[in-house]
Amino acid sequence: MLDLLKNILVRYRLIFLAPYVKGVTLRRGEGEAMAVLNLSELETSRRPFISSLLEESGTDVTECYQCGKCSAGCPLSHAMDYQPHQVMRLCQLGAREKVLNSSSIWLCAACMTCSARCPRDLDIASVMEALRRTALREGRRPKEARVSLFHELFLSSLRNYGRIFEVGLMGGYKLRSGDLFSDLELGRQMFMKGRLKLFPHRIREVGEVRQIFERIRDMEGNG
Amino acid sequence: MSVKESWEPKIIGFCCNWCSYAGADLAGTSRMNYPASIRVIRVPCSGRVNPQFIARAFQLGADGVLVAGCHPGDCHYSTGNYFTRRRMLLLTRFLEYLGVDPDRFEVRWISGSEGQKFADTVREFTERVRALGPSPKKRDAS
Amino acid sequence: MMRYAYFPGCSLHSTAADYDRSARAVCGRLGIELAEIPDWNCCGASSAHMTDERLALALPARNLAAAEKEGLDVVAPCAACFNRLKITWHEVRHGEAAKLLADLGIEYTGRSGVKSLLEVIARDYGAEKLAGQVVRSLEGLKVACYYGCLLVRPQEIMDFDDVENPTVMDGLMEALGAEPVPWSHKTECCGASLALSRSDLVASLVGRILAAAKEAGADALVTACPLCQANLDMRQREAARAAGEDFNLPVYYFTDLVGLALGLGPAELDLGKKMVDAVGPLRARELA
Amino acid sequence: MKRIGVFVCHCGSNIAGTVDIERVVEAARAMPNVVYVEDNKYTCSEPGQEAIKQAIKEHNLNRVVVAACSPRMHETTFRRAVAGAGLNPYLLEIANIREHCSWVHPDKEGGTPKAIDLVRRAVIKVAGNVPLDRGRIPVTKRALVIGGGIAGIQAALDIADAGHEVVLLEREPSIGGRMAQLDKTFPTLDCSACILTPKMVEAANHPNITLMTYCEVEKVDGFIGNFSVTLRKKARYVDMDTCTGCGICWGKCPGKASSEFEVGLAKRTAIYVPFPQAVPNKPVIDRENCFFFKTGRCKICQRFCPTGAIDFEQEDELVTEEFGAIVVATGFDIMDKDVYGEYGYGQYPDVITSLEFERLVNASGPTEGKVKRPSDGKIPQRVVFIQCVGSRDENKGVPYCSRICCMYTAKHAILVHEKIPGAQTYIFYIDVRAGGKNYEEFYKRAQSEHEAQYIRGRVAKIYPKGDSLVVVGEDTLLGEKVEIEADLVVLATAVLARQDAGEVARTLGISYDGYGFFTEAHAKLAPVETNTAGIFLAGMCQGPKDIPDTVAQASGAAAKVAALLSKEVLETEPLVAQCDEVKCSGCFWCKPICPYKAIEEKEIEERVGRRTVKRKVASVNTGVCKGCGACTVACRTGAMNLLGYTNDQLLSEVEALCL
Repeated sequence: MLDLLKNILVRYRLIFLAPYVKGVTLRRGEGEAMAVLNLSELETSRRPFISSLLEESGTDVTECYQCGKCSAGCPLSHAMDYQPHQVMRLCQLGAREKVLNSSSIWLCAACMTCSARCPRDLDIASVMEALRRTALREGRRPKEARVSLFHELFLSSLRNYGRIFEVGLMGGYKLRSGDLFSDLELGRQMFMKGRLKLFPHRIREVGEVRQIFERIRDMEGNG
Repeated sequence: MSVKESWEPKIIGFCCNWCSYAGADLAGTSRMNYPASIRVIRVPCSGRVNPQFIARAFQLGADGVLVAGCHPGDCHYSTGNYFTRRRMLLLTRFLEYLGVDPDRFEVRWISGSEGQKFADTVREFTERVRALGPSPKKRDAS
Repeated sequence: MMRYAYFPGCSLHSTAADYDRSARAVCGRLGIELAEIPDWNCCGASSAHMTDERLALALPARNLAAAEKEGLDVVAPCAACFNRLKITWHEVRHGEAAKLLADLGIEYTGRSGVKSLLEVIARDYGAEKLAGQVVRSLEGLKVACYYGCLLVRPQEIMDFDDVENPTVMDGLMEALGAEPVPWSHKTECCGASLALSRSDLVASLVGRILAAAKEAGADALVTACPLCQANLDMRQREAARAAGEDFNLPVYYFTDLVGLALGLGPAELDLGKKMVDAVGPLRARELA
Repeated sequence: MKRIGVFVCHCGSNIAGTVDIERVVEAARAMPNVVYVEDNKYTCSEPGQEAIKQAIKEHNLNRVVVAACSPRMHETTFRRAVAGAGLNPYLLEIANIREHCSWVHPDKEGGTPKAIDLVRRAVIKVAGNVPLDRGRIPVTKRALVIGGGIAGIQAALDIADAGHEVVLLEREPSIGGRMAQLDKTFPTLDCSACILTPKMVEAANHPNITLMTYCEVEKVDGFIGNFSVTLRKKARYVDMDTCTGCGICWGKCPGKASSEFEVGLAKRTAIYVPFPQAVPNKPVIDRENCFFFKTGRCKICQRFCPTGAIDFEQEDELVTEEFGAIVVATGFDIMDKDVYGEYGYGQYPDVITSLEFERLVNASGPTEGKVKRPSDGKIPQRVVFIQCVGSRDENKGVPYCSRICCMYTAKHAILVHEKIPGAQTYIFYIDVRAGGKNYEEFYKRAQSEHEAQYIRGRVAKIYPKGDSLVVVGEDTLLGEKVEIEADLVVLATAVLARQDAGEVARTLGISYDGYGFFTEAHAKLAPVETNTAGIFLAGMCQGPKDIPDTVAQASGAAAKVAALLSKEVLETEPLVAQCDEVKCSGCFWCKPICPYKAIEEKEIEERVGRRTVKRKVASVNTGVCKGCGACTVACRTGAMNLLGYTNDQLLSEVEALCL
């Protein structure tokens, strides 16, 4: 059944919907036109890309020697389309399209195990972060749409109330992600145990928090 | 052409025998052109350069002084250039006190294989000194 | 009298209200005064951190500024909040965040420091001193201390404990008479930031952690983080289903066990809210 | 009266093409003390040199300036020419008007005035030159080799074969070093002991070699050809002359300690020889673990010794000996495995280092060559090797490559496959570096004939599960995480400089790098020399290397020593520092700045008024000074000077150029 669904998505070029369909995960390259990675075409954009990552993460990706210790220790590498060391490799090659559209940058849980163990002392977690921000700035449709949707809703809850209103966040997330039916039982139990607070608490000076958001948005607008 | 542009500064260079002097030689054997502003004094090691020599050069109207030695860690005498580095840093501050623009003074590490770097250094440094104009001593005299 | 500015964080005001209660009860008993930061706001958690660097510094800073005004160090019971607050402190003290804060009109100089509640109880109050207060030894209770990622990493900033094998909580448990088991997954990630969006992945991570604790012979897990607790506790059933084995491991906050040893009861510590029965096993051992 | 002659060279058109020689000659005539000027087509040629000699005689010149190419090119040539005319060779200066002038300033208007300046500089400087003589120092025809591993043994044998006396010094009770601990050697799988022990015996029996084991260097004075070395002979509590090495004592000794030779995998007694093939095969008593020294009771060894060789009264002894040259061959350390938390901080007994593995697989090792794992003695069926543990790791280890691990790990995989039927080996690597003769072939054999499974990637974590170890790594070629349930894990931990390398370097007055490896005088062209004349390097103490390279370097160092010791006297360069004792205030600021420890404190007597007072002044050992001049700048009173580059001369050069 799921296979059939997947085939349809691939066949009719609807793979962008895949992240919204629970149970369907596309492996690397699936549904993409398989083309040879032409390195000469990446030459002009490679340096600027590497420098921008250096500036944003403080890490020079060219120093990575591809030992794979990051991937071996990463709790989520098995779910990623590119392993963390492959993300680093794509960065080295300047393959920004592939890396910015990867699921890996969204599945990274920022646990920082990779950075703690890297033999070249590189902060891989920061590179992931820089890639996420770059992807957002460029308005890309994240491959792990549900992950970025969650972050978006989280921040909007924060902006509205100054704190996180978990029930509202969960509800909003469920509606917008279409992931309506998972965790229903868990939700019921939590409710029964009194672990859900049904009404939001808005902090007194929520204006201050909103101001922070706005000023930072202005800063970003100005570069 | 203004007077300032046509004027050729006089720069005294102290080069250690093992690296920078050899680098300057290599610039020669490779026929690299650079301004005739520099006159090199050979010393065994940049660590031999007493700040007095530099002060004296400025006192006598040199427009610039360049000290060049082996790269840190490559000193023929193993540690000499580390002392140079520290000493020359102090001197830079002292020059200000003497009324000499520290920009007229430069310390560079140039190895025996860096003929190009020697030529580039002389070219850049000459331009910098040219921009600063003749040494105050000379201006006073004229 | 030890006095701290208390930053409970959003979780402790909703899904982890039990942690808030247990933390306050224990601190009350130990004479540690928690002055809740007035009108605090959410630290931004991983969502801010993952998407906007400046936001990730500015949001915690507003709270730190409030504490600094009172001249108090901040204590955070939640590992995620602690991580964000401490990184902000570090960036102000040693990085370039001061300018950003100035631009935003937030007055925080880094004078007020940041601590986790675990640190405050295990180190500032002291495990040894605590051992003297124990009225009900937890002897025979084998616990797997789970630290997760955010307490210890990045090591050079958190400056908290060994990054591969932290032992603060183990020492604290020993002081209560419990037996901390050596185990392999102390600092493996539970995937908290994906808790809602990729619960399938989280269940598999949780499954591995629980299996490792079971393998090591633990009767229960102990955490110092509401997100870890929530994942390990609430996703336990899902993880068990996927793994095909029943774990049945209650997941306590470290304050729960400190409270028990100090003679507090399950109701005072709000132990009834856990998904996996946390009171029954204690009763069976006559610890509650 | 100074009479200076100036010789301006055309160098064909090399100089004459862009420098107006005539104008230079004219200008030179007007310079102070110049009495004669001439120009030549090629001054360095035979006729050119003759012309200089003739002019010296005809015009009674006592100083010479040659304006030609770089002094680095022909200074020696012209010094010889000047000497040929009976003048001291150091009364010559060169004006470099080719490399520094004609070749870089193509227009005559720029080049010519500069050439004149350069000639003036030389003329002014040469006026200050004084005759200098090369010193002659005698040579003590004896060498000291520090370190009795394969490097030291090889160097000692080669020097001894060249006919010179050698003292081979070793701080452990036996020579043999690291190589004695190894089982087989790559890429031939020779048994290490089989090829090493004959050399150990040869060294012990060689008529020109004196073996001094259980000894350390305490102090080094002197300089090339004339080192005076104080050695500490540590108390063995066993008389070497009467002991026959029968072994009864260590059979009876009740004291126990962890065996250094077996890397802690076995125990030894308190009176012990480190290993059965030890040379000399005579024991020492380890004071710290001896019951008698701890409790005042026991002396069982003394009671049973048939020759009465045990002597509890022995004490450390200091002896001073003279040597002409020193070879440093102090070897290396291995990084501890307890640095890595993710690999269990050394707490998992079945995670071992490669050196431990060497002992486990060795027939004379603690398991008699049966590969049994330390925890329960089980024969492991699945062995995982991890390379680059500590090497190439800037985070927790060292950035460099240890050079030997790729090959010995391949060797280990072969040995496992040979010794344990059906065993499977896995090797995690980042790059396989097999750049030696027959190395790549050896690596291939490990894979094809011995079924070693190579996995490109690092291991992130090892954790115990039941009685095995789960190894979690990445197969970077596959892009997937892999897990292996291993029975034994072997870590190829990094090669490190000896922990006390810095101390040794300071004692010897040689330099060492940031890792603690001793620095060679030149990375390419002087790889066995140090910056201190007369001291040479061999083996791992200079940097990671395998046995063939170590032996080659040891023979190289030996050749240098043999050449040095074959001379009756050494000539020294006269351009050295000199202290004006009258000006010297005795502050000794010059002392620490000298990289060669050439400055000594000397007591002089001085008359002050009517009294004679004693005071200390600096004195330069001209045999050691290399003439860098660092001391001259450190000197606050101007007492220190550098011959050939005196303060006055350098100031006069500055003045000459600023005219």
